[in-house]
Amino acid sequence: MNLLHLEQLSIAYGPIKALHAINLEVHEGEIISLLGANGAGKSTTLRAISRLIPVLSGKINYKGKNLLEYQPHTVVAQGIAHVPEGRGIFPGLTVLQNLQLAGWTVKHKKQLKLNYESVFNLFPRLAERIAQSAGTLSGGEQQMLAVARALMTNCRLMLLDEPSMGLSPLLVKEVFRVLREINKRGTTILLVEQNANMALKIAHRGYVLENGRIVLCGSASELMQDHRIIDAYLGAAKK
Amino acid sequence: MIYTIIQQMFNAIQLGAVYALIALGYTMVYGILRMINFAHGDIFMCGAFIGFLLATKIGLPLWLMLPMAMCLTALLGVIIERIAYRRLRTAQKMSLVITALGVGIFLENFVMLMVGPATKQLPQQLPGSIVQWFFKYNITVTWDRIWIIIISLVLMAVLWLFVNRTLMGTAMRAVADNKDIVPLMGININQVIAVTFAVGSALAAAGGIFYGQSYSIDPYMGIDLGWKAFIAAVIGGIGSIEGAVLGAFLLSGVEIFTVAYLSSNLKNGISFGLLIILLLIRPNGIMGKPILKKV
Amino acid sequence: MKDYSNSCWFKIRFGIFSAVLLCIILILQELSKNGWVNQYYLHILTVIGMNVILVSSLNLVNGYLGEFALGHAGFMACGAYTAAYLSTQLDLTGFPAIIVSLGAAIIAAGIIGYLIGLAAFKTVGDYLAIITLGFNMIIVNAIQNIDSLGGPRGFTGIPKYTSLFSVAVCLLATYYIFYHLVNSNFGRLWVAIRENSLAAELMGININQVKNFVFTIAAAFAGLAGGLWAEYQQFITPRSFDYIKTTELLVMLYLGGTGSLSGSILGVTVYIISMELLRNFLSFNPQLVEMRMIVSPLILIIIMITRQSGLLGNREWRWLRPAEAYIPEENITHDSVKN
Amino acid sequence: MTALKIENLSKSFGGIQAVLNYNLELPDNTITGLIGPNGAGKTSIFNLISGIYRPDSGQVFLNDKEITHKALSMISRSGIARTFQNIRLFNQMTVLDNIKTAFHRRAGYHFGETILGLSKFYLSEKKIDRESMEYLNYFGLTGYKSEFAKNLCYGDQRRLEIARALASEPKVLLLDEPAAGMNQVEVEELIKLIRKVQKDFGLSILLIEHQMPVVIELCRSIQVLNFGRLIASGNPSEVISNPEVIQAYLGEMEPVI
Repeated sequence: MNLLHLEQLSIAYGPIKALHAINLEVHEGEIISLLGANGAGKSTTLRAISRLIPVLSGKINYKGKNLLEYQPHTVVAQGIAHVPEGRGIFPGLTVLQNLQLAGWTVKHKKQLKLNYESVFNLFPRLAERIAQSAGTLSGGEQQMLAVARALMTNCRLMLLDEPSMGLSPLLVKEVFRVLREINKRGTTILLVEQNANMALKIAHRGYVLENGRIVLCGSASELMQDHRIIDAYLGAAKK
Repeated sequence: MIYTIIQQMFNAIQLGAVYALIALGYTMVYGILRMINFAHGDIFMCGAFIGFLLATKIGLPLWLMLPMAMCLTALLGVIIERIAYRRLRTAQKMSLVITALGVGIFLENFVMLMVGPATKQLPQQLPGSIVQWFFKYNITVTWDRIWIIIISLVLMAVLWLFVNRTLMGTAMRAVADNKDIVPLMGININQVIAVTFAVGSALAAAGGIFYGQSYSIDPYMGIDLGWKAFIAAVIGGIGSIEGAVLGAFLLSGVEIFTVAYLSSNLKNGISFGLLIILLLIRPNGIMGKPILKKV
Repeated sequence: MKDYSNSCWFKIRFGIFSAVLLCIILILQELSKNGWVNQYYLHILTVIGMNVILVSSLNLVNGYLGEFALGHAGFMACGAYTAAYLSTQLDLTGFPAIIVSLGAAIIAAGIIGYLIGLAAFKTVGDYLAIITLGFNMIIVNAIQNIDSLGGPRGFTGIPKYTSLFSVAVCLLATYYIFYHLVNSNFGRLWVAIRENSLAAELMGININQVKNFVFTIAAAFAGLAGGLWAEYQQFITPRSFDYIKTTELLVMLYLGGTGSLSGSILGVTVYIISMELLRNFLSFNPQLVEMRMIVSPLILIIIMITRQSGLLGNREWRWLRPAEAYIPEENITHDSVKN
Repeated sequence: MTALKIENLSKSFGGIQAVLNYNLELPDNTITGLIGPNGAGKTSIFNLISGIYRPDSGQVFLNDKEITHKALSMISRSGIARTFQNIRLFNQMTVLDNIKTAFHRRAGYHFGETILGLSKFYLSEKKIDRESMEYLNYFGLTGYKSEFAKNLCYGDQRRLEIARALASEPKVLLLDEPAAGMNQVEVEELIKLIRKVQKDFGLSILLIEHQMPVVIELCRSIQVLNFGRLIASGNPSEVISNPEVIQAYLGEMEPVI
């Protein structure tokens, strides 16, 4: 089933066009990787979906609803959680308060309790540090907190912006393991990454953005073998 | 000698309570929007006059007048934010500050037109009788002052609980922490900001009414007291609730003792001197957190 | 191509303009003595002139440099009291008295501005606003406590030296200086700091030094305006130099638009004339006269919400723009850049 | 000759090691590339060299003179200019004035001459105008001289930033991702431009870039960073065949599950 569908989406920052009529589909239960170099428009795409930036033209459909009619905070209530680049936690608040805020849109106490349980089950480290202020967590823990917060919103679709950024290889592996686990529990994931290999390994399908255009898409295994992917990351000399 | 000092300290605490109630509004708005709400002193003045009108025209008793005036002033604060500030939230900061200055001047002149420039006296609604126990030691303390201090402290405590113990309070601190991320939690940031302005304005109204219990009120009083409260907020570390209260009592103490032992003419100079010295030594105030410079 | 012509271009135009303006003013002053021209109009023009000096000097700091300073009236007070004190104490009259008192006003305000700048520019942003405002209050408070300056009662008996003519001369001189400053390296550095202080610093600009320099100049010219003001009003009180005056200056500055000399002229003129018009227009009802007091902040708010750069933000009238850049001939080769 | 020499530079932010024991020798008249994944510490190194950050330890030498702990403005005066990842122009200034700011230390007139409007002021201004126009000519920006910098298109803004950096007559130029957000054609032009600039001005350039073709085309040697540490350096062909580099960029080349 088609969960999210971007049709001919264009976005501009002032006179500079960041996205040129891109099309993108996310099916229920998938992990989609959105790859591309710095400034290719990956983060822009995510920010457009969560309505943080205005759209020039095109459509964003989510479960048959037109997301363009929503505001950032009402998008969350629709079941879309956005884990922003650089984690975007509230460093001055405690871990628990970070999670509490993410539960803002969850109205049923019972559901909230279930969410806490599943989060702490997935991230036992966070349970240990519940009263610690989030700014004092390590980079990896902060990333976990950011993902945990997304889970607290009861999301069906999780948008992740470079979860591996600034993390050591071991932690990156850990993050990706957790993402796969979350996906298995039924959350669809749209993942923006520079770490192409890692991202494609857990993804079902992938898209490659270049200068605001989608230049490649296909199943993860196809993309993994596509020499253009390798070129994009290590240049022509790799051949 | 010691009794006069106690007497002065008592005066300082009463003035400090008023300063603190106003300073909290400054500090909350600054904490969230990084904006000095220059109109806040005038909101305080409006609160006092709303209380004055409720008490004289309708004849409400204090226990009814105070909450009503607080609600009406809160509404005023929210309306000001909605009309004048919201559109400028993403604009350059100077336009926001200038707009706030404009709102302040508008409120002063508007109230002046409505009630005239003459000073007014809020009707005495609290018992003005002298506390006998203190009088034994030659300290004149009236019951209304005691009540004012108690109610102010209760309001501050309620605010502290609200900010630190409720989800809305956490959301307010989250906006202060990282404004861009708040909508991603499903939180309506406009709502949080409106609540902040409402709470800040309500406290200022309480401050205005308490001020009016002991001093006369006039349409321009907001400028002077607003600045004093603002200094208090900065001294304490703007953005910090505990800091605002601490700064308010510190400033009122300095002022009262300057007037008592030096000269009333030096009052403003010394309080502003204190502000400047503190800012140069500790730019973030006593309780403030340093702001990281990001490249 | 034109060669050195545009070096004289501004000076010639400015010279002609000044001569014509001063002649007209002299004629007006003569006429007003006979009662043919209403004194009231000359008064309005004088007030406009003094405020233009104030606002455009504030513009250097708040507009060109982009720092939010809130204590400009304090420097005006320094100048006003220096001029007032000297003009009553010194054994001079007439022209020398004007020169000495105004010169001292400029220097006194400049020195105080420099010293305050040393402390104030340790901070930026909101804190700078607070700290400059604090110094404004301290200056006013200090004057209130000096008995020889009249204390809180004010300073009386200042001789009336300022006329529309002398204000016009000072204003023209101010503009001549400011025009050259903002179109020189100095002015470009200020704007560069405003636009991107990090990039400016990385071009080798010592930011604090430059900021303090601007601040000192602005204070000095505020002192000049203060001196003119004192010798015009003949009576000054500390209260007239507190933050209410600063706020009024800010309103005029932002009405006209920051970063523009033309904007300052326009802002002051529009503000003062509209205030006077409102006063006259509403004079049939004394209650309504006060209405203008709410109209002016409302105008300011509306301008800020709808048009954040004011009437003329960062734009100049044609005659205050520098000459077009000289375009080199085609034969310049790329190699010449290296040298 | 070594234009820029860096020894054991380290910097950490709140426990996170941004740069660790970084060493560099940038010879005269060469371009050296600095690559690595996001967050590897490349821009931090630029910030350390240009003085925006204070290093925890280590030294920076420019032409054998130590500049490590000098003030920001002094470092740039000693001959280092840089551009920024997110372009930092003086937006509300004209293109020409952007260049002219770089002349502030060789204006040729002082305060008195300025306020009096003496002819020396006008003549020097004219000279600055002419020299600035030469820079604009060189970068093909002459037509935009009276535009506000913010109104230029992205590629022109990048070029203007480089032009402004050059106008301050540096010996070492630090370029932070000059090709970011450019398309294929623009990138090719940029490569030509940087090469030409390097030759014409006799500069030593340190270049951060994500687009590998740019680095490979331009640089004689390349350094690769990961987690603040240097993991490889050498000429382009060595670097891109280095297994550690491949891993840092692409992750391990394991078969897909």
